[in-house]
Parts: sequence; structure tokens; C-alpha cells
Amino acid sequence: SVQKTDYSINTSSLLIAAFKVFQQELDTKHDKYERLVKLSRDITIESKRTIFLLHRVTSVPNVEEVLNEADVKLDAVRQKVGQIAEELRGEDLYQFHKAFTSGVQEYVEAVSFHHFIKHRTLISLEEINARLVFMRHEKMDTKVGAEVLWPGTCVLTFQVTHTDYLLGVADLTGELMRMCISSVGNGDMDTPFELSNFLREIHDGFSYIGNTGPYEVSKKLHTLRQSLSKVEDACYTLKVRGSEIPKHMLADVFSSRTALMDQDEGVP
Amino acid sequence: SVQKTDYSINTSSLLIAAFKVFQQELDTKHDKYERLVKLSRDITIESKRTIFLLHRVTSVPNVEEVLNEADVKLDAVRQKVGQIAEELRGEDLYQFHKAFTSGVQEYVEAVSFHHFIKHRTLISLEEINARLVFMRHEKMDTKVGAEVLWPGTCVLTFQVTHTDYLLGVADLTGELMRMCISSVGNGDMDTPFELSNFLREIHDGFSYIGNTGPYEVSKKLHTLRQSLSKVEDACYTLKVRGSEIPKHMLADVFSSRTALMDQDEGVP
Amino acid sequence: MSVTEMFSYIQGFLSADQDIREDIRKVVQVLEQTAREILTVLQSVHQPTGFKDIPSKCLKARELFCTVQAQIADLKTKFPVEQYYRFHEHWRFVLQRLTFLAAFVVYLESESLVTREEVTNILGTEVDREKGFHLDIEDYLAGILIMASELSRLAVNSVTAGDYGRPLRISNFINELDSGFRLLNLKNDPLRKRYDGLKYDVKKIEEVVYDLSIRGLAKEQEAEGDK
Amino acid sequence: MSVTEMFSYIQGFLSADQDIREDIRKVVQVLEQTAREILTVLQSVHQPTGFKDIPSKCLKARELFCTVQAQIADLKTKFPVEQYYRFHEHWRFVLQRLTFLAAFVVYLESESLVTREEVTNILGTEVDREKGFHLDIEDYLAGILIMASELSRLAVNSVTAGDYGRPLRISNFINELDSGFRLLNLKNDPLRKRYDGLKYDVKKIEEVVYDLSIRGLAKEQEAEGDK
Amino acid sequence: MSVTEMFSYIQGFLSADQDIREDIRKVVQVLEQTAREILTVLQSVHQPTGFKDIPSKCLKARELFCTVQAQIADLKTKFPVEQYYRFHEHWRFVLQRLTFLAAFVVYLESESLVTREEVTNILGTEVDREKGFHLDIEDYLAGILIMASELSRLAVNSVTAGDYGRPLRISNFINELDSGFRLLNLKNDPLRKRYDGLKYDVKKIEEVVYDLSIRGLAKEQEAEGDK
Amino acid sequence: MSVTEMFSYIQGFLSADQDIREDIRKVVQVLEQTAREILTVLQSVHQPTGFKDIPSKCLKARELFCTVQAQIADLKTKFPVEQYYRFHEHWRFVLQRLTFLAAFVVYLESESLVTREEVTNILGTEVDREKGFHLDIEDYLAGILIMASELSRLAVNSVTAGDYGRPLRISNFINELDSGFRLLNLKNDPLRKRYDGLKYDVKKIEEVVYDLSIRGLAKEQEAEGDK
Amino acid sequence: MSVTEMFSYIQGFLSADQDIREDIRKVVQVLEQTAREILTVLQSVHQPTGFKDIPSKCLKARELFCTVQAQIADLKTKFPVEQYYRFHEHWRFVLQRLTFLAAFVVYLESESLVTREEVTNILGTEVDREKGFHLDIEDYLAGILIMASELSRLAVNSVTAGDYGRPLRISNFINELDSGFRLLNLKNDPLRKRYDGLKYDVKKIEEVVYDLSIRGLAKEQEAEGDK
Amino acid sequence: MSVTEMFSYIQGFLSADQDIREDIRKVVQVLEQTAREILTVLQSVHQPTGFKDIPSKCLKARELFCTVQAQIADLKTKFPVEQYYRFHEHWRFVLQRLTFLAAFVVYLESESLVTREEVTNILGTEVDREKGFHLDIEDYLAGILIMASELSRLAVNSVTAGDYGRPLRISNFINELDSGFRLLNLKNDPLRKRYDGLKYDVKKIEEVVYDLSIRGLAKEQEAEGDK
Ligand SMILES: [Mn+2]
Ligand SMILES: [Mn+2]
Repeated sequence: SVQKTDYSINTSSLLIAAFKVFQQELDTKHDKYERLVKLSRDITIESKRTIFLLHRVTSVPNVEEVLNEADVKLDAVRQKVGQIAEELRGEDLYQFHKAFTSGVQEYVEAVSFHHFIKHRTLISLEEINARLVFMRHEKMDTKVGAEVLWPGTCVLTFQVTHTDYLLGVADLTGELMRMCISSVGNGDMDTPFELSNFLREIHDGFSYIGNTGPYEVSKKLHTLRQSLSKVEDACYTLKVRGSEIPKHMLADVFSSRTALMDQDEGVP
Repeated sequence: SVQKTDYSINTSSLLIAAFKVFQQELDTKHDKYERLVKLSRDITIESKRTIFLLHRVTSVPNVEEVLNEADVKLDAVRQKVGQIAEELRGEDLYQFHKAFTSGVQEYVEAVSFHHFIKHRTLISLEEINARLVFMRHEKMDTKVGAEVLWPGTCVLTFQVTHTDYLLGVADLTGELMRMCISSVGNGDMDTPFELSNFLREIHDGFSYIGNTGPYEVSKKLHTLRQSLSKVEDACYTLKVRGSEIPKHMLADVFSSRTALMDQDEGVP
Repeated sequence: MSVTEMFSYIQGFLSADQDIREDIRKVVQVLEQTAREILTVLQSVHQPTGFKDIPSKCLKARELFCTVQAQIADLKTKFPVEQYYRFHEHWRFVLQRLTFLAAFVVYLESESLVTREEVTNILGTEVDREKGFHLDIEDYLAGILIMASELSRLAVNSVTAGDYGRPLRISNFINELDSGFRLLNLKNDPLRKRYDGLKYDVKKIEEVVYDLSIRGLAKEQEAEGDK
Repeated sequence: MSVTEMFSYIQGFLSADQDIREDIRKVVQVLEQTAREILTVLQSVHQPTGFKDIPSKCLKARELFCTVQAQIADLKTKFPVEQYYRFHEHWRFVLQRLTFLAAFVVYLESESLVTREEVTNILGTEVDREKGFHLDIEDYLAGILIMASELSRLAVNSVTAGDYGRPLRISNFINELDSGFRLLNLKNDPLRKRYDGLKYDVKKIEEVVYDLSIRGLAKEQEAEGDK
Repeated sequence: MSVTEMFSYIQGFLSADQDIREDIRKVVQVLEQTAREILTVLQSVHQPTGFKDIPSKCLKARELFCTVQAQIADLKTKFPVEQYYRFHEHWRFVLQRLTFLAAFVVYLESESLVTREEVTNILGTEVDREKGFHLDIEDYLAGILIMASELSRLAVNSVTAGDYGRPLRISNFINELDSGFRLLNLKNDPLRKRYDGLKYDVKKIEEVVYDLSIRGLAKEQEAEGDK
Repeated sequence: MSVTEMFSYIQGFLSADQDIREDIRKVVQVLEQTAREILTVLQSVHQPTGFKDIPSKCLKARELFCTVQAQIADLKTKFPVEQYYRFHEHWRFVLQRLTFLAAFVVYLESESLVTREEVTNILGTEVDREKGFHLDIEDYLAGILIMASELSRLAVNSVTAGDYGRPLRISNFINELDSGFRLLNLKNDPLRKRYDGLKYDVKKIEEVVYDLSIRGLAKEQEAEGDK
Repeated sequence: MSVTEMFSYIQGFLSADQDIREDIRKVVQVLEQTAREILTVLQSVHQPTGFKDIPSKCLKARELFCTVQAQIADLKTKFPVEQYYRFHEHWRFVLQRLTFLAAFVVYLESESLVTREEVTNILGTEVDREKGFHLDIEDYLAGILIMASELSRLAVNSVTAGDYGRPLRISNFINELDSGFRLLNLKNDPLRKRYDGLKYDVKKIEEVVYDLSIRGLAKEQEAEGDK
Repeated sequence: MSVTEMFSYIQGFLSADQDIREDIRKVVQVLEQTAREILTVLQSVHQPTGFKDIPSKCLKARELFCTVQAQIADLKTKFPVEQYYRFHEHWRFVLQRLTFLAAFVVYLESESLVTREEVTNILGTEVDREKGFHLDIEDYLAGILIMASELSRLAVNSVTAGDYGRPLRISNFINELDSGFRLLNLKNDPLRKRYDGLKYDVKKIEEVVYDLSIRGLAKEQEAEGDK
């Protein structure tokens, strides 16, 4: 067979030399992308587990304990976010955004759920970002993009984007809905109304933003509306059921029920 | 608010004890799944890079060198497959199949491409599996599912499924098509016809299987048919172009051309 | 081996695979039929008149479970024992239904949660995966969750039938179950969705208990409910 | 900060973002218009008469690139310098086209491959990402591949115009380019697809060279082609 | 026969087919209009005032079914009798709606389940498939399931209208229906999906009965409902 | 006219068209912003405290509708009046939303159905298609259906807020609306799909009324609601 | 006006609209038939024997265009003139086909590009949008692009038929067309997609010219083609 | 008849239906297997060596068609003859494939278009719909179109195999087929889509003929192909 002379062996070629540089540049980028994807998956899993843990607050007496345990878990997640920040040192965050956006959204969901349970307010983007500041000891020379505090130490930050924040909060509403239904199931008469108001505020916020936000947000609006309607229905049920008995009698009813169940406790 | 008595603190509960076991079982499974996904991604990337490397054979004089380099890369990939086998020790392969199927398919694609270039035949499933046997030194006690050869050492095997093999071979055809076009571009008059026959055999094989195979295979048939038609077109062009000059003159034409290009070589 | 031989070999494998699946499908269809029969037996407990002879209905269901055991024994012969998960999708659904039915029978008999071991005894599967045809943990959990939803219905209908003690006992049971599930880290999968449904069952039962409480109907049967 | 305030704040951010994108879109539209004009100038080299005054066409294109530089300078002012990849999609396509045009001009002038540095000079972008508005490496490569396809067309048309030396020189050039690309590990992305197209360009040019060879038409201009 | 002749002949065939479909579509549109009118008549039973004169509404609906019969008679003339399934999709939907309406009328009149024979009498179709334009069994079942969902609504509204006996009777009826459907081995098709909806209707009606029970509103009519 | 001249002329035409679309898009964006502001005002009626000052919220919404009128007046100037349907897609969505909002305001004020004429007055569009920028009848109907779903939410929340009379009135209103829609012969289009959603709203509201009835909470206001 | 009256009125409106659409659909079907007939006449120019009597084929096509004119005249009567864009989708496709056919006839007759005015004359539509049933400019352009692809086929087949001069003339024509289109700023719409196909036509024709050149077959007719 | 009896009866009916479908599926699977075997035989004509013994391949295919006839005879026994369209979807696909194979054999043997009657003879189906298991006309057309695309592949590969006369004959054949299809008024259905593919086949084959013409390879056989 007739084979053409090869050009790639012409190692002196400027063109080939240039492409060898390109090869390295591309491989480096892809490798970084892969590492970020893996970090993102880890963050997703741990955040989800934190959310599961937090749902226990509706059934345990010691809420603080759960919150602390969750905070420890979240600290571990933040360490992973720190690793992302490390990877992004001196890079353009948006260049690799697709690799870790889903993990970050899940973290926002977890941390805002934690915050809501503790403070009954919506965590702000600033508050989230304030906890994503990492101290690093530099073994080698200081790199670009990291602020030098004193020799050998620097501060790394990670900035959650507005869109990731919004998407995380949109998912939060699903967890709030679950918490609301659980509260009703546990005989809690106040939390559902509180959650309903909070969820309604978030819903109104999202409908104020409407379709000016990113496409992914609009996609989640339907689920959000369903969650709200489930919560409103739950509050409605509490109200109509409660309407059958004068308000001042409720306390009696419940104290007797609690007593009733204390007796039952030994039964598996 | 009225809060119900909690049952989860009732640590003596048999039910809760059972669910603690379930929690561990599920977490262990999910963690394993995640590790397998990561291994699969690594395998995919390295296999793809091997394929890129192998495509250089159409332009370099020393094919052996490229093949050896590719084999070294494939060895690294096999190590990763070994790690999968390690994870699957004593497990049901199919339980975690979704986690690593794409990586394994890509490995099949790479290794069968390597095999075709070397032997001009289709690698068999047995040949593939024969190279996925791993020796392991056991630090701890011997586990189930691994055959014990002598104390401290055992053999681990990984079995590529028939479906993954088929899907990998289906993807191989795309690479064969690329190789065919490259060969024509490099003035190689024989490889295209060889590739066209081989590809036609694979095509006929797939159409013999038809829709009795898994759904994913049927999906790839269209691409396969397109590849075949590109290769057939290339051979057709070689033939009609070649028809304008008597066969015995071809050698002259090409030897003069090669000479011509040798002179040019210094020009970038 | 030539390309043609290779594809013939693979085609042989694929045919065999399809035959296995066909065989499995047939047994599973029969199993589904038996499951529907057990369901029909147990459904009648929701009728006002059904509350009286729960024990006899349980016995009848137990008998049908012998048929199930035979059918599952048949199913086991249809495929290589170590390839359970290769064909899992085929029987996943029916095993969940059967687990639900077993759990429901056990609950009706003893008001306790069936263990995974008990279910495997009732259905005639293995306990350990290594031993062969077993019950996947997620399928077991799914079956339990189906039962939870049946129990919320039972709570409602037991009030209609005039049994005011049962709802409170169901409430205690289901609350403990809920606590158990809270310990699990579920993925975003069908099981998670089903578990979300459990919250509604808990809520529904809570409402029934509330209705009984404000009318003072729960108290009289308290002693009885303690059993 | 209340929920309402939070959403107002976010809404403010989103509006600002939209405004930026609107601004970028407008400049990019103007850039695309200029790119089409340069293309029209360069397209005429494919005409039988066009081969004579390639240099004058290149000069004219060079002038238009000054306009491009001004427009890119304008584009740079529309968004924060460190957020290049946030808005990348907006100008990705036009930058690839402009790279192609720059590479084509340089090839026509000197029959050599434009370097990434040269393109950044011609377009008025930065070389280093850190310095600001730069040319993404994949966009540079995409532009080069568009040119390769244009060169295969040029090889065909140069034969029509009676220039039998050019195809062989193009063939050498494009083969070296192909060797370069073989070194890269591309993902399954648009660039990979485009690179697959390069194989067809190489094949096409090879066919032209073959046609010339068997007719002995390549030889006479060999000396000329060596320049 | 030349190719042209053959294709001309085929075109004649295709035109005839399209004409038939056009004719069918027109009659089906008219049928849908009549179905909507019957629905409007029957919908008013859900109004608080509607419970009083159910008989007169049924009479009115019966009259409209005469129109339906005429329209179906017309439909039968539009296509060859043995090609029922060739055009089935065109009237499938409206026949299901009409079956629902017929079943609803019969239930309101006699609180019993309409048989397939009765539906064919009311609509003017054939009983046996062999005899011609008949009611497909799956369409009959679909119509019955639509009615089940309408009955759960009726149970709710009858309480609003102060009729506390009806829900219990509906509950019994629907339970029997549910047992009936459990005898069927449905495939994974639209009918199966619709049947899955039935359990929600069953549950809804049970909750209505529960609400009446816990308030002691069901007792007086229980004996009556037991029949 | 040379080809170049002709295409230059055509480009002029296309540019003009694109400019029109750009202008329309901008005004529509502003309209959407206003619509969202009205929505925010009206949505607050769902809050427990919101039921007290519905009138003041309506007033505020009415003020914002003046802004809408100005913006629609602006929109009218952006394109030739007879090309309404050429650009219909641009404003179709926002007009449906605005119709919903107008219908909701009118319902909150007077508990009656807004007519198409009233909507055109509130929005400042023409009544007759011939007169220019009008409200397409299908868009009017779509807006009405969006309101129906908002009313079912209002029925639920009004109970939560302790207003037990409103649900019954909403129920009557929505039933009348349903009868109206049943007169229409809708094609299989988006409107038909939306209309299918109406029956869920009807059912939902009926269940609210049921919950009030069985607890004797609806009685005091029943007489009133009957009118 | 009561709700019922209002909806009856609306139904009248909807019916009228559906009738119009039905009428339009029928005429369009007939138009499509005529278009297919013209196509059959013109297709024969691709046959080796077809090159001889192009003029007679054009005459025959011209006759059929008289039928088209009558059918379009009929179409115009089916809807109010100012609602052209309301029903545009119905005839958009066939008008593009007819434009292609008109452009092809004109090219075969005079080797020149048909203007929009000429097309409107041939089809019997209005030139100005204001005057009524016109040819939308984007549909005109789409028709032209369909012809371009037909011309690349003609270039190939004219070589087969032994006419070596035509490809070069087609090449010049299509290059001019391409330059023309490059003046347009097309959106990302179907037209843009079609235009992207043009460059394949250009390339294909260039390759035909190349094949003739390298074999010295183009020379004799070159002078002629240059005009 | 009680509800239970009625549903038992219905279940009997449904079972029978499912059994029929199961039977049909099995025979169809076997038919598909035979079809794939015929395909394997015929596909070998594309191999360089395959052109020599087309006749022997056709004979082998003819033999396999005897098996097809037996299998179709078996299929006919599986369901009542007048319910062809009830189960049409089950065999539609395989009948189209078999029609393609029959048409391909006939073309290879005699270079003529198989008629529907011939296909029915080869497959052993009825000619008239009234007579029973027939070949639906749209399935016949679909099979023909599959063959057209196979022929364009054959044209390419016959050149590779050194047979320069065949492409021209295929070209004439396919042009005639195209004219035939243009007589049909196809709806916007799968058949229409398939037909749109035909023009690519036509073009592809024309380009093959062109390549032969320009190299003077088609001449010797031209006279023959002209007939
Ligand atoms: Mn979540
Ligand atoms: Mn690949």
C-alpha cells in the first residue's frame, strides 16, 4: 500500500510543537473538570444526607442535637467546597461551572434548610458565601488569585452564583413541604402555619421574578406551586378540623392525649 | 406547640434497631455505587485517549510503537477495571451494572480497536475477558467469590457482559469509519477496502441480530449504517478515480509523487 | 473466530436470554394473579362487617401464601441463581406487592412490623443474597410503605365500623415506622417518593385520632387498645 | 433581610445580567455583520478570476479587521473582565468565524498556519486568559478547522482556475495540520465533530492531488509550488 | 400494468380511504356535541337543588340518547362493517364518554351497574362484534371507570345537599366494582392507568362515610344502605 | 435590478421586520413586569391577613392597570394594525396573564365574571378585531381558566382565614363557568387542555364546601349563597 | 348578558373560525395537487432526453400556473383579507413550493433569478402586503433556496446528458445568489437552516466544474459561460 | 348476572384476547427471524464478490420465502379473519420488511418493480382485503421505499465491484418509481416521511451515473440502459 510520508515525526515542526502545547492545555483542563465533577457528586450525596438528618427535627425532642450533628456534616461538605475553590484558584469560575453546579445547589438546599430550622428565616446569599472562606497553608510559592495574609498562609473564597442560590432555594421548598406534612402528622399545630407563610413568601418571590430568571428556575416553578398547594391544603385541614371544637378546649384535649400516649410508650 | 413523644429515642425499640441496620446497608451500597461511577468515568476518559492515540497509526511509519504505547495505556485502564472487580467481590455484578456500564463499553471499544489494528480481526468476548484476570495479595482473611490459589494470593476476574461487548463493538464501527477516511486521505489504497469489508461484516452481523438485542443496540444501528455508507462511498470514490488510469501505471504515479513530496518535506 | 461466528454466538446468547425472560414473565404473571387473590381476601377487612373475622381472613391469606411459595420456588428454577439482579425488574413489582400483603397479614395478626426474615419465610425466598433468590432491601421497604398507606385507610374504616381503639394503635405503630424511615438516607428514587407518601399517611391517621379525641371517643377503648 | 428583600435583590441582579447580555448581543450582531463582509471579500478567491489578485483581497480584509478590533474593544467594555466564560456562549460562534477568517488571510498571504498569538493580534484580543478578553483555545482550534474545509474548496477551485501547483502545497499544509490534531484528546463535543470533518477535507485534497498526478499536471509547477 | 397505471390505481384507493376518514370525523364531531349536552343535563345532579329531580334529568338524558342512536346509525353507514378496527381510533374516545353517560343514567335510575348489553341498547350499537358496529369491551370498561370517579364526586355533593344515606350506598357499589375489576388481568395500558385511579375514588368515598360515621350522621340510614 | 440590489432591498425589509419585533419584545417585557407587579398585589389575598382588605388591594391593582393601558397604547404604535396575527405570538402569553388578572380583580370586587368587553376596557385594547389591537377570544378564555384555578386556591385559603361563606359562593360561580365552557366545541389545542384542568378546580371547591357542610359551618351563609 | 348567552355567542365565533380553516385546508389540498403536477413536468429536465425540449416543458408548466392562479383566487375568497397571518401556516408550505417551481421555470427560460414581483405575477398573488393575499418575503426566499438545490442536481445531470457548458453557468448564477444571501441578516430560523444548505450546493457545483476542467471539457464553452 | 359474574365473563374475554396477541407475537417473532435470514442472504450482494452470483442468492431467498409462506399461513390461523386491523400493529413492521425483501429479489432477478399481487404471491397473503389476511397498501408502499434506498447502496457498490452498467439501469428504474409516487397524495404520516427520503436516493444514484459519465465509463452500456 502507498503510505504517505509522515509529518508528525518531524519533531522540529513549529506546528507540531504548538499542538503539543495545546494537547497539554486541553488535557489539564479536562482533568480538572473531571476532578470537579467528582467533588460535586460527593457534595451532593453528603448534602442530601444532611437534609435527611434535619428532617428528624420534627420527631425528636432535642432539636439542638440534630442541628449540631447537621452542622458537623455541613462542615465536611464545606471542606469539599474548599477543594473546589482550590481547583478554581486563578481560574475563571464560569469555565468549569457546569462541573459542580449541581453539587453547589444541593449544598445551598441543605444549608438553607438548616438555617430555616434554626432561625425561621431565609438564609441570604451573603451569609452562605461568608462561610465559604478557607485558610490555606502554602507549601510552595503563592499563586495568583489568592490573597496573601502572611507568608505561608492565604485565604481562599468560593462564591455561590445567584442562579445556584435561586435553584437551591427552589429545591428547599420541597423539603419545607415535607417538613410541613410531617409536623401535622406529629400533632404540631403551629409549624404548619409558619411554614405555609414562609413558603408563600418564597412562592411570591419566585413569581415576582417570573421568567426573567434562568430557564432552570422557570422549570422548577411548577413543583414549587404544587408544594405550596400541599402546604395550604394541610393548613386548611388543620383549620376545618380545629373548627369543630372551641379554641379554649384544645389545650385540654391535647394534654390528655399526650398523657394517653405516654402510657403507650412501652409498646413497640 | 403540641409535640408528640418521640419514638426514635427509644433506642431499645427492635424496629429502630432494625432500621439502623437498614441504614448501614443502604449507605454501604450507595457508597459503593458512587465509587464505581467514579472508576467508570476514569476508564471512559483513558479509553478515549487510547483511541485517539491509536488513530495516529494511519500517519506514522512505526505502527508498532503506537500499538505498544496504547497497550501501556490499556494496562492502566485494566488496573481500574481490576478495582471495579475488587469492589464487586462477592457482589452481584448486575446490581451495580448501571454504575460502570459506560466505562466498560468504552474499554471494549478501545481494546477491540487496538486488536483490529494489530490482527485485522474482531476480538472475541473471551479474549477480552481473558485479560481481565487480576492477581491480588490478601492482607486480611480470604473473602467469598475469589478463588484461592495459595495463602495470601487470589485471582479476581471481571466479566464483560454480552450487551456491553455488543455496544462497545457498535461504537468501534465509528472509529473504523474515521480510520478509513484517514487512510484515504493518506493515500493508502488498500486499508479502505479492508475496512469496508470488515465493517460490512459487522453491519451484517448486527442486522442478523436485529431487534432481538437490547434496546440500546437498536438505537446505535442507525449510526452504524451511516458509518458503513461513508466507508462504502470512500471505496467507491477510490474505484472510480482509479478507473481513469490503467492499474500498472499506478505504481509509477505514486512513486513519483512520493519523491515529489520528499523534496517538500523541509517546507512547513 | 470469524465475525459471523462471533455474532452467531452472541445471537445464541441473546435468544437464551429472551427465553429466560419469557419464562420469568409467565411465572410472574401467575404470581400477580395469586397476589390479587390475597388482596381480595384482605381488602374485605375494610368493610364494616369485615372487622369481625380478621383472624379467619388471615388464615385464608396464609393458605394462599403457600401457593406463592410454590410459585416462587418455580421462579427460582428459571434463571442462574447468581444473576438475580440481571432480571430483577421482572419480579421487583410483584415482590413489593407480596411483601405488602405479608406485612399486612402479620400486622392484622399481631399488630407488629414484619421483619425481613419473616417475609422471606412467608414468601419462601432466601434471607441472604449469597444464598440465592432473596428479597431486596429496597423492595422490602417499599412493601412496608404500601402497607402503611393501607393502614391509614384501615384507621378511617375502623371508625366507620365503630372500632375506636384501633386508630390510636395504628397511629403509634405508624409513628414508630416513620421514626425508622427517618434514619435512612434515600436517593431520589421511587422509594423516596413512596416514603414521602408515608408523611401523608401519618397525617391522615393523626387526623382520625384527633377526631376521636375531641369527641372523647378514644378514651373508652384505651385499655383495649393497649394490647 | 426579609424574603421579599432577598428576592428584590436577586431580581436586581437578574435584570443587570439581562442588560449585560442584551448589550453583548448587540455588539456581537455588529461583529457578525463585519465577519460576513470579510467573508464576502475572501470568497471571491474561489472565482476563476479571483486567483490573480489575492494580495489585494487580503489587504482589504486586513482593513476590515481594524473594524473588528474596534468592535471587540467595544465588546470588552460590556461586562466584568473576569467573567469571560459567564457570557462565552454569546461570542463563541463569531470568534470562531473571525479566527477562521484571520487564519485564511494569513494562509493566503504566507501559506502558513496562523498562531494563536497572531490571531489575538489580528482580532485585538488578549493572549492570556488572566489579562482579560482572550481567545479560548477550543475556539481557536475550531476556527482553524473551518479554514481547513475552506482550503479543500480552494484546492478544487484552483484547478478550475488553472493553478495546478497550489493543491499540492495545500495538501502538504493540511496534512501537517492533521498530524497536529491527532495529538489532541478531544471530548465528544462539537470540536471533535468538526475535527472528524477534517478527515474529509484531507481526503478531498488527496483526490485532487491524485487527479493532477495521473495526468502529469502536478509536475510542471513543482518549482513554482516550492516557494 | 405500467408503473404509472399501478400508482394511479393506488391513488384511487388512498383517496377513498381519506374520504371515509373525513366522513367519520364529521359524524363523530356531532356525536361529541350530543355527548356534551347529555353531560350538561346530568351534571346538574351535583347542585344542592339537583338531588330533588334526578328522575326528570334521567328522562331528559334518555331522550338525548335517541339522538345518539340516530347519529351512531349514521356513523355505521360511513365505512365497511368489517373494518371497525381500521378506524377505531376515531370514535374510541366518544364511545367511552357515551358509555360513561349511559352508565351514570342507569346508576341514577336504579343504583345498579349497567351491563354491556344495556349500553349497546342505549347507544344503538351491536352486542356482538361479528354483527357489526359494536362496543369494544375495553371502551366499555373505560366508560365504567369514568363513572366511578363521577360517583365519588356525587358522594361528596350528596352530603352537601343533606342526603346522608347515598354515600354509604355509593361506597358499597364502588367496592363491588373494585372487586370486579380485581378479577381482571389488565395489561399496562391506558385502561390500567384509569383503573389505578379507582382506588382513589374508593378511598375518597370511604372518607365521606367516615365523616358521616364519626358525627353519627350515617346511622339512621345504615340499615337501608345495607341492603 | 441586479441580484445584489434585490437582496439589499430585501435586507432592508428584513431589518425593518426585526426592528419591529425587537420593539415589540421590549414593550412586552415591560408589560410582563407590570403584570407580575399586579400579581404580587393580588396574591397577597391568600395570606391569612389578606382577606380583610381585598378592596384596597383591588384599588391598587386598578391603578397598575392604568400603567398597563399606557404600555398597551405604546405597543399598538409598534406595528401596522392589520398585522396583529403576524406578531401575535409575542404578546399572546402576556395578554392571557393580564386577562386573568383583570378577571380576578373583577371577581374580587363583584363576584361576577368579567366580560370580554370589560377586559378590553381594563387593558385598553379594542373590542372588535376590525378596529385593531384587540383581545383574541381564545386568549380571553385562557385567562378566564387561569382565574378558575386561582379561585380554587382562594376557596381553600379563605377557610384557613376563617371566612366560611366565600367557598360556597365560589362553588356556584365556578359551576356556572363550567356549564358555559361545556357549550364550546374546543379543538384539541392548549385551550382544551387548560379546560380539562377546570374539572379539578370544580371538584376541589366542592370538597371544600363539603368539609364546611358536614361541620355545619356553611349553614349560616347558605341562604345567601343560594341566590 | 348571562354567562350562558356569552358562551353561546363565543361558540358561534369559534365555529365560524373552524369553518374557515376547513375551507382553506380544502383549497390548499387542491393547490398541492397542482404543484405536484408542475413538478412532474419539470422533473423530466433531469433525464438525458429532457435537455432537448426544456422550452416546451416550460410552456406546459406555464399553463399549469394558470390553474394555480385560479386556485389562489379561490383561496383568497375563503377568509378576511386582513387576517392573512392568522391562517398563514395553512398555505405557507405550498406557497414556498410554488415559488420554487416558478423560479425554476424562469431560470430554465432565461437563466436569471425570478424577482418577487414576477413570482406574484405567475402565482396571481398581490405584490404589496397591504393589497391583500401576498407572498411573504421569507416564503419567497425559501422557494429560491429550494431551487438552488435543484440546480445543483441539474448541473450533475447536464454533464450526464453531455451538456458541459451549463454547469459553469449554473456555478456563476449560484455564486451570485450566495453573495446575495450573505447580505441578509437571517435569524436562527428555518430559513437560516435552509440557507446553510446552500453552501453544499455551491460546493457540489464547483466540484462538477472542477471535474470538467481537469478533463479539459469545460474549455470550449468557457467564453460563453463568462458572459 | 351479578357484578362478579359479569367481570368473570369479561375476564374470560380479555384472556382470550391476550392469548391471541401472545400467539400472534410468537409467530411474528419467528417471521422476523426468517426475514433477517433472507436479509443476510441478500445483503451479501453488496460484497465485491457478491455480484457474480446474484441468481444463486435469489434462489436461496426464494426458498426462504417458502418458509415465510408457511409461517404466514400459521399466522392466519391465530385470529378471526375480520379482525385484521385489530391486530394490525403486530405484523405491520415485519410485513413491510418482507415486502422490501420480495421487491428486492424481484428487482435483482428481473430489474422490474414487483406488483402488489406478486408480493402477495411470494408471501402467501391474500390480494383482496375482503378475502382475509392481505397486504395493506401502505405497507406495500413502505416496503417499496425501503428497497429504493437499498438500490442506491447497490449502485455505489456495483461500481466498486467494477459493474459500470448497473447504476444507469438503477437510475432509470428509480426515476420511474419517483414519478409513480408523485401521483400519490400522501398524508403527513410515516409513509410521507419515508417518501421524502426517496429524493436523496434519486440524487445519490444520479451522482453515481455522473461519475461514470464524466469518465466515459457509462458509454458502452448507455444504449442498453436507454430502453
Ligand atoms: Mn431536595
Ligand atoms: Mn468512539
